[in-house]
Parts: sequence; structure tokens; C-alpha cells
Amino acid sequence: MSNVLRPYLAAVRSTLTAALTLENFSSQIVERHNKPEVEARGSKEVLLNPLTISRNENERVLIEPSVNSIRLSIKIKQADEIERILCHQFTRFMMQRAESFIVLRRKPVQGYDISFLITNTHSETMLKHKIVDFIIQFMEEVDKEISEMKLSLNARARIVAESYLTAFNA
Amino acid sequence: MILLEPHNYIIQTTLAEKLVKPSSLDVQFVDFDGVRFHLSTPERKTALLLSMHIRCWDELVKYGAMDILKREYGSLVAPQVEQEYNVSLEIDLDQVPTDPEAREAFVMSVAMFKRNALAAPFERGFKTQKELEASGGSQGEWMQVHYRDEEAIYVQASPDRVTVIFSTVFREETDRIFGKVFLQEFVDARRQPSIQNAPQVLYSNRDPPLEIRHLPGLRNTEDIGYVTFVLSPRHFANPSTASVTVSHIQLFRDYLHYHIKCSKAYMHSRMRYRVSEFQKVLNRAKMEVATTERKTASGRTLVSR
Amino acid sequence: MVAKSLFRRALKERCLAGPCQDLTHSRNKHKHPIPSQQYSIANDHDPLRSIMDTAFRKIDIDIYDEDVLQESELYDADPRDPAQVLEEARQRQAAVRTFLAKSDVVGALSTVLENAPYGPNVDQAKELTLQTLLTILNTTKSTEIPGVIKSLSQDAQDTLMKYLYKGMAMPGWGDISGSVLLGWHEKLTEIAGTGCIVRTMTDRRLV
Amino acid sequence: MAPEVHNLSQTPITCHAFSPDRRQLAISPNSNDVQIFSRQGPEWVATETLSEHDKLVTSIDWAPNSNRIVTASQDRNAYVWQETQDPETNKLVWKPTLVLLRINRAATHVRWSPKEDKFAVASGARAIAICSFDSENNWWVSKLLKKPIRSTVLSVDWHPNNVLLAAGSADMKARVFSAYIKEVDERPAATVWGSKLPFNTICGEYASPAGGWVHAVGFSPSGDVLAFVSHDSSISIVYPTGPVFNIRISSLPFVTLTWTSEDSIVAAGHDCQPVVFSGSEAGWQGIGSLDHTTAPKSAEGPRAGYGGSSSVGRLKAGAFATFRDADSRGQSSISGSGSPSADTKMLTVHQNTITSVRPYETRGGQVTKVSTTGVDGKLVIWDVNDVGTGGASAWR
Repeated sequence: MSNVLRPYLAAVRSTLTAALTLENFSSQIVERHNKPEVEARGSKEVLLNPLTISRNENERVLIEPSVNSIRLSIKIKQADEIERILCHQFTRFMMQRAESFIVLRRKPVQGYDISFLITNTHSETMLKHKIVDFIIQFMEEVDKEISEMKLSLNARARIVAESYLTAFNA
Repeated sequence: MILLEPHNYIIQTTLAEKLVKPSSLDVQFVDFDGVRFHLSTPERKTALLLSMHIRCWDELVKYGAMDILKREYGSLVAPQVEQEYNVSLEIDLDQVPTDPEAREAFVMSVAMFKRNALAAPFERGFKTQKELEASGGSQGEWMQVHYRDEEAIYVQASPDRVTVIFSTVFREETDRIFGKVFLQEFVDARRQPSIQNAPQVLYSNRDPPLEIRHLPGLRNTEDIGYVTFVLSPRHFANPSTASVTVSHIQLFRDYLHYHIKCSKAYMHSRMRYRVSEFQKVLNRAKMEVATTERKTASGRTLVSR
Repeated sequence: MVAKSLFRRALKERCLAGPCQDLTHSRNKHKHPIPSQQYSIANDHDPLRSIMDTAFRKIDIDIYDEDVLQESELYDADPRDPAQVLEEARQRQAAVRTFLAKSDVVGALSTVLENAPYGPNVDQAKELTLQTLLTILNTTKSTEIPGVIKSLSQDAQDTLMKYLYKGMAMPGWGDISGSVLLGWHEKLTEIAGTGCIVRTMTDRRLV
Repeated sequence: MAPEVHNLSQTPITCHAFSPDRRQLAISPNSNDVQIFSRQGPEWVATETLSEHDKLVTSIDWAPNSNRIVTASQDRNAYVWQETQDPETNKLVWKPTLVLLRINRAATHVRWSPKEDKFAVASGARAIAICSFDSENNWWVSKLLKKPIRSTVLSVDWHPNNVLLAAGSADMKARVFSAYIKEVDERPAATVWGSKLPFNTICGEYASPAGGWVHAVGFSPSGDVLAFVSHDSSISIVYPTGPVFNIRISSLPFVTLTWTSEDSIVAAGHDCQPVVFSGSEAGWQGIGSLDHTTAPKSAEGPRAGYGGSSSVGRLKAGAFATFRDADSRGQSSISGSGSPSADTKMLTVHQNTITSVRPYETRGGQVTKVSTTGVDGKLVIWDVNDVGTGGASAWR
């Protein structure tokens, strides 16, 4: 891990750990219902201040905590058009599999590429610190994956172009 | 397989097969660019009828496609065209040469049916270039071949070169961006010494090149791209190089899109792998449930998932 | 104007549902006073009808619940007058310059973090304080940071954490790089713990 | 002495309560049911399930003298359970009685009053139901404490005089109310909290220091001091006629607390370990954790409490499990490999949030042992005098 990335991920880790202090909280608005308050937004007092962690304008994480759920949204680095489209494809690919990624939100929060919705049920059935591990590992690898995909696309394009043009020499 | 082959594989194999063991037959199949074929034995087992439908047949005829087909296939070209098709070949299996090499050459030439039809504008371009060079004329007409719904090939001869312009549509944004990456490599690749002899490649997105801007029916939307190849006389100096060049350049559009699709498929498989790895990391967070082995009456183990 | 009067009645009842009645009950009740038959006899030429009968469904009735806590009730407001807050921020900025001239980072930080402006209507003072703070953060050598943080009071540490997150959430960034804030964040978390971050989330007195 | 650890459940334990003789235990396994466990030698064995609620059971209290259990649930109901003889089998079974709470949101917390003639139910209806038995009609009736509560009440605790009630709520306040019921209570003597105490008198209101929900409240054994923990990672100790101490902690928030003597408190919560605080009117401070397995903290910063450890021997044995884990988790129990940062393990006894801490053993008026249950399904019994000093710096 590069030295620039480390404090960024450390900040996300500590903020997420602090936010993952959830409890089972029954709705005050609707009888006999239990809703993720961060999505329902019915009672102001059970929503906490959203916090942003950022490396620069293009790489940020937004953590929106509440009493029984948190929303974590990531803006992934996109240096150019190719990275943008690859990032879009990758996140869409994941979000289509949201049932198996139980903590994934099907739609990102506006201004971000991918969002996670972690509820108290998740933090009860899973080990909290390992959920944190998952998010951190995701952030670490998604950047790497996108730049590797970009490299492989460029390499393929070069081979394809060269083989085609070489054939004119025959 | 990086390069695409100019002949039709189904014609090649079917014909070779039928030459060994004739039988009655009625198949329809397609090639690139929506070209349709119909291969049948309407009268007897040894008399094959191969018909072809090309979207831009009228344009090809205008640029001399019939001449080329007659040159290549001679009397095989049927006087009567099958309905719903543009051109037919009658192949009498009994008349095919028996010498193995000649037979193979014959089969291959039939398999190049579409390639030969589509060669018309290029061959005419090459011929015009020679004439212009000799007469010191200015420029030939723009030949347009609308071989796909929204895509076309433009060919023009000049005294010192033949210019071929492809218009191509990238339906999805991904295709457009991937296409840009590929075409940039086509432009850059010529800097390499080993391929400096290749035709010059130019690429423009959205706006058509100046040379053809006056032609009707051009689009300048975000999803369209124009690729220009400048063929110098050395690319068609003799009939065999000219033939290779024609076969090769015809397939440019299909070649490009084929590789864009391959890249997308590769990305997809990569993502699938990476996402399944993420899934494993998330699964590690789930608490281990102590599983006590349960057995059914028949002794099989129950597994809870 | 059947639809219109119906709408009024519905709205009135909702508003009057008041503190003691729970909303689900009142919601259920409203199903009854609007029998479907009355809809069918409503005047078809009434231009209001189509607008009204969908509009009332979208009224946020929850805002009429007096028990719901409002944003302003989540914390005690700053008793100071906005002009006074701004004046104090200016004075602190000057004091910080003096401290920095003596290379007293602890003094400068303690000063700027004390009585930091919070709440509405003091945006200018907030901006000024943030700028002053960022100057201090930018000019501190990274090796000095842990020592500086340890010398701060717990209150000052909590406020510093609020400013670090505020800085990172700024859209334009100004003249500070993310790595500086992240460096401070890392050291502050090491010393003040995750509890400090939790308090940044819970404390509605936003700086 | 090492704490006593019992793995009771595969599910989180929402709350727990011991029988007076500590031979039985009632828990809510994060479901609609209440499970009764009996001590058989060193083991706890599930003996009975009380199913009457139809939503999550949030709180259980077991009356030490009258041996009755009261349960509260998100289904808005409370039941009082009494052990009666079944006429057919002659076995003792728990029989429920429904309580008319008159609340329309979840019941979140329940506690018997010291004399066991009343109990208080906290609720999401921004009210507390004070329930007493109406012997004329043979049912439990309730009276609501409403003003000035503005949000869900998260916890309640009775003053030893059977009249005063402390409540913590999500509107970030801890309050002391009078829950005087004319028909039940004698006129109480004056306390530090006040002298004239009609129903719903507010004897004190204290805000959490940095806007945290008040998760738990507790009166000291004498009833003269109030402690509460809030979500802003703090614990506050209130002397109604003297100072209020706010101690901000550097770790995650506490959600539960219990007094062990007039000068000491055990609090626990999201940090997964019980922490002891001690002090007097002159001042309070954190002493340390009851959990000794914690590695020295602070140096690790945000990763405190977690450490890289190999997974060798931790997974279930057997070739099947090995391959299944390799497939679903990308983990191998043979080599214990994988990227070192990918596998962290908490070093505390509880592997997840502690949901409740309660007194377990009392000697000479002092609590000597406390019990904790947590989201990890564990019940742990701790010796409160066995305080580790390793982490003292974390609880200034």
C-alpha cells in the first residue's frame, strides 16, 4: 500500500468503526416498524452528523451515521474517460449483485459511485470489525483493479492495431 | 485468433463436404454485415445453388461488382437470380476439378463470394488511381457503400493514393470509449519502424473528415466515428498485393468491433472474478454457525445453506 | 366543490391529530370520511379536482406532529450575538498570528479552538476560524504534531476533530491538501481515540 | 481470577436477567421469545421458552422476592410471568398476564420497582408507563409519564425509595421523575432529589455533554447519585446538590451500566469490554477494564483492540469445512495464509457489543461479581475487583 493511501484508509477505518455503534431501534413514526433511520429520515434526533473523509476532490468517502444504520458512500478515483467507464461498469456489476452483498445499496448516493447501507442486523449477524475490513479491502482493491483493467485494455488495443497494420506488409 | 478471415467458413466446409458425398441440402446462413446466404439443391443432389443478399447490392453493381463476379466465377453466375436474393451461383459438383489442389482453390474462391462482391469499389479505386496518375487528372468520384444500416464505406482515388473512409457507430458509451482507445493505437502504431509501410490511419469522433463533409446522409452525433485509411500505390502495386489489401481492408469495421466485444467480455470475466473475491471477504465477517451434522432417516446428511 | 371541501376536512383532521394521537391511527381514520362513491359524484368539470385529490396525499403530515424534535432543538443555541462572535473570531486570528510568530503552535491552536463559533447565522466567523486553523495545520511540521495534540485540552481535541472533518468536506479545498488533514486526523485518532470521532458525529453544535 | 465465559446462543443476546438464586437465567435471543436457562453443573441448559410476544423482546426483569418475570417488546406489549403449577402435569410452568400499557410504539426497557409492586416500561411513544396491580379488577394498569420527553426512552432505573425513577432517552437527556402512585405508595420521605413528589414531577434533567443519546441510567445504591452513559462516548455522574462529572472516553460509547458500590460503577458497550469507574463527590475517573486479554492499547490507534492473528486452529475441523471455507470465504485453515491485513480478530472476551451488564453476586452490600451478555451470544461473569490496569489511560 502506498504511503499516500495509508492515512486515507486509516481515517476511513477509524470513522467507520466509530459509526458502527448501532442498536435495534423501532420506528417512532410508524407503529410496529423497524426502518433504517438513515434512509427513513423521520426523526432528526436519531440521525448523526455526516462525516466526509477525502484525499482530494475526486476521492472521498461520506459516512452518514444514525441510531440503527449507517450509509457509507465512496467516490472512486477516475483520472480519465476510460477509468470513468470502467468504474461505472464495475460498480454497476456489483450493485446488480446486491442480494449477495447484503450491505450494498442498490443505488449510490448522489455524487458518489457506490454506497453501502449497513444496519444493526448486519452488525449483529456479522463481526463489526470484519465488516470494516471488507470495506477497507474493497477500497484498496477497486482502485488497483480499475487501473489494471485500463492497462490490459491498452495492451490489447496495441496488439490488435499492430497485427492489423502489419498484415498490409504481406 | 487475432485477424479475421475473408472467406465464409460455412460455404467452405459445406462445399468441401458435398464434393465428397453429395446429398440434398437447403441451408440459410449469414455473414458479417448482415449478408445472407442460401445454399440449396433445388433440382438434383449434385447441382448446388448459392445465393447471396447484400444490403448495398445496387451500389456494388454500380461500381462493377458483376464484372468482378463474372471474372471470378465465369459461367457459374446464374442467369436467373433466386427470389429475395441479389445474385446466385450454380455449382455443378460433377464439373469441379478433381485435382486436390485445384479443388481446394475452387472451394476457397466460392467461399470468397461476399469478399469478391464487396471488392468492387476498391478495385475500381485502384484502377482509377492508375488512370489519374497517367493522365494527370485531379480526383475520382466518392464511391459510397452503405453496407450496414447506419454505417458506410467511402472510397476515392487520387493521382497518388486511394482514400478509404469508414463510418462506424458505437451504440453504447463503453463501445465508444473502448473504440477510441483502439483507434488511438491504430494511429500511434505507425510510429513503429516495422509497420511504417502500413497505410496512414486517421481518426475523428463525431465530425466527419473534411473530404466527405459535402456528401449527403452523414451524421455528426456523439456515437459516430470516422476512420480514414490512406492507401499508397505500393499497397496495390501488383494483383496479389491488391487482393490482400482488399480482403484486409474490407473487414476493418468487423475486426474493430469484434475486438471491442472481446475486451468487454474480458472485463466482464475479470469483474466477475474480483466481485466473487469481495464476496469471500464479506463472508469472512459472517459469524461461524456451529453446524451439527443432521441425518435424514435414509442416512443422508442434511446441509443447511 | 365536493373534492375541495373534502380536502380541507382531511387536512384539518390531520393537523388536529395533534400530540396525543398517533399518526397511524389518524391515517387509518381518513380512509373512512372519503368514501369512493363521493368521488364518482364529484363534479367532473371541477379543474381543482384532479390536482387536489393527489396533492393532499403528498402533504407531509408529520411536520404537524408537535412532539417531533426540530433541528433547532437538538442543541443549545450559542448565547452570543453573531456580530460578537465574528469580532471574537477576528481577535483570535490576530492572537494566533502573534503565537505563530513565536512558533508557539500549542498556544495558537488552543486559542483558535476555544469558544469556536457554532450554530446558524455565523458563517463568516466559521469561515474565518477555519482559515486561521488551516494556516496553523499547514505550518506545523509533521514530527511536531503528536506533541502538539497531547498538550491540547480534551475540549480542544474534540473541536479540532470537528474542524478536520469540516476541512475534508469542503468542496473547493482552498489552499490545503488532503494529506495534511489526513496526517493530523491519524495522529489525533491515535491520541484521542475513536471516542473523539463519535463525539464529532453526535455533537450537533456544528463548527 | 479469569472471568467465567458461557456461549449461550448463536444469536445476539438482547438482554438478560437472573433468577434470585442465580440458578436460572432468562435471555432474549434477539427474537420474539424469552429463553429460560437452568444451571446444571458448569453448563447452562435451555429449559423453557416463553413465547407470547410477536416482535423483538427488548428487555427482561426478574423480581428477586416475588419471583415474577416482566418482559417488554417492540410489539408494544409487556407481560408479567408467574410460575404456576400446571393442573394436568403438576409441573411448574410460566403463565403470562398481559399488561395494558397504553403505548402505541415499541416498549424498550422494563424494570421492577424495589418493592416489586410497580414496574416501569420505557417506550418509543415518548412516554414511560408506570404499571401497578389493580387487585379489584385483577389486572395490571398503567399511568403514563409523558412530559417533557421528546424522543424514544431508552432506559429506566428505580430509586431505592420505590417512587423516583430515572430515565434516559434519545432526546439526549437523562431525567429523574416522580412515579408516585397514590393507591400503591406511601408518602415518601424527602430525598436529595426533592420533597414534594406528585406524579410526573421532574426532579432533575441533565443533558449529555456532546449530544449523545442517553443509553443507560442508574441510581447509586443509596439513591443519592445518578450515573448515565451516552452515545457521545461519555459517562456522567450527577450529584443533584453538587457537581456533575462528565468523563469523555477515548473508545466507543457505552450502552449499559451498573453501580457496584456507592463509589464504583461498571459500564460496557460497543468497545466490548466492561470498564470500572470509581470516585466520589470530589471527582471520578476510569480505573481500568475487567477484560485482561486486551493488548496494550493507544499505541495502535484506530486499530486498538484488534490485532493481526493467524487463523490457525480457529476454524472448525474436518476436510469438508476446510474446503467449504476455502470456497466461500477464500480462507484456508491449513496454511493460515491469505493477506495478513485481511484477517483481524478482537482480543477481548466479548467479540461484539455488550448489550447489558447486571449485578450477579452481592456481599455485604457490595456487588462483587457482574454478568454481561452481548451481541456475540456470550454470557460472561466478571469479578469486579479484578481490574486490569493495562488500559487505564483510555478512560480518563
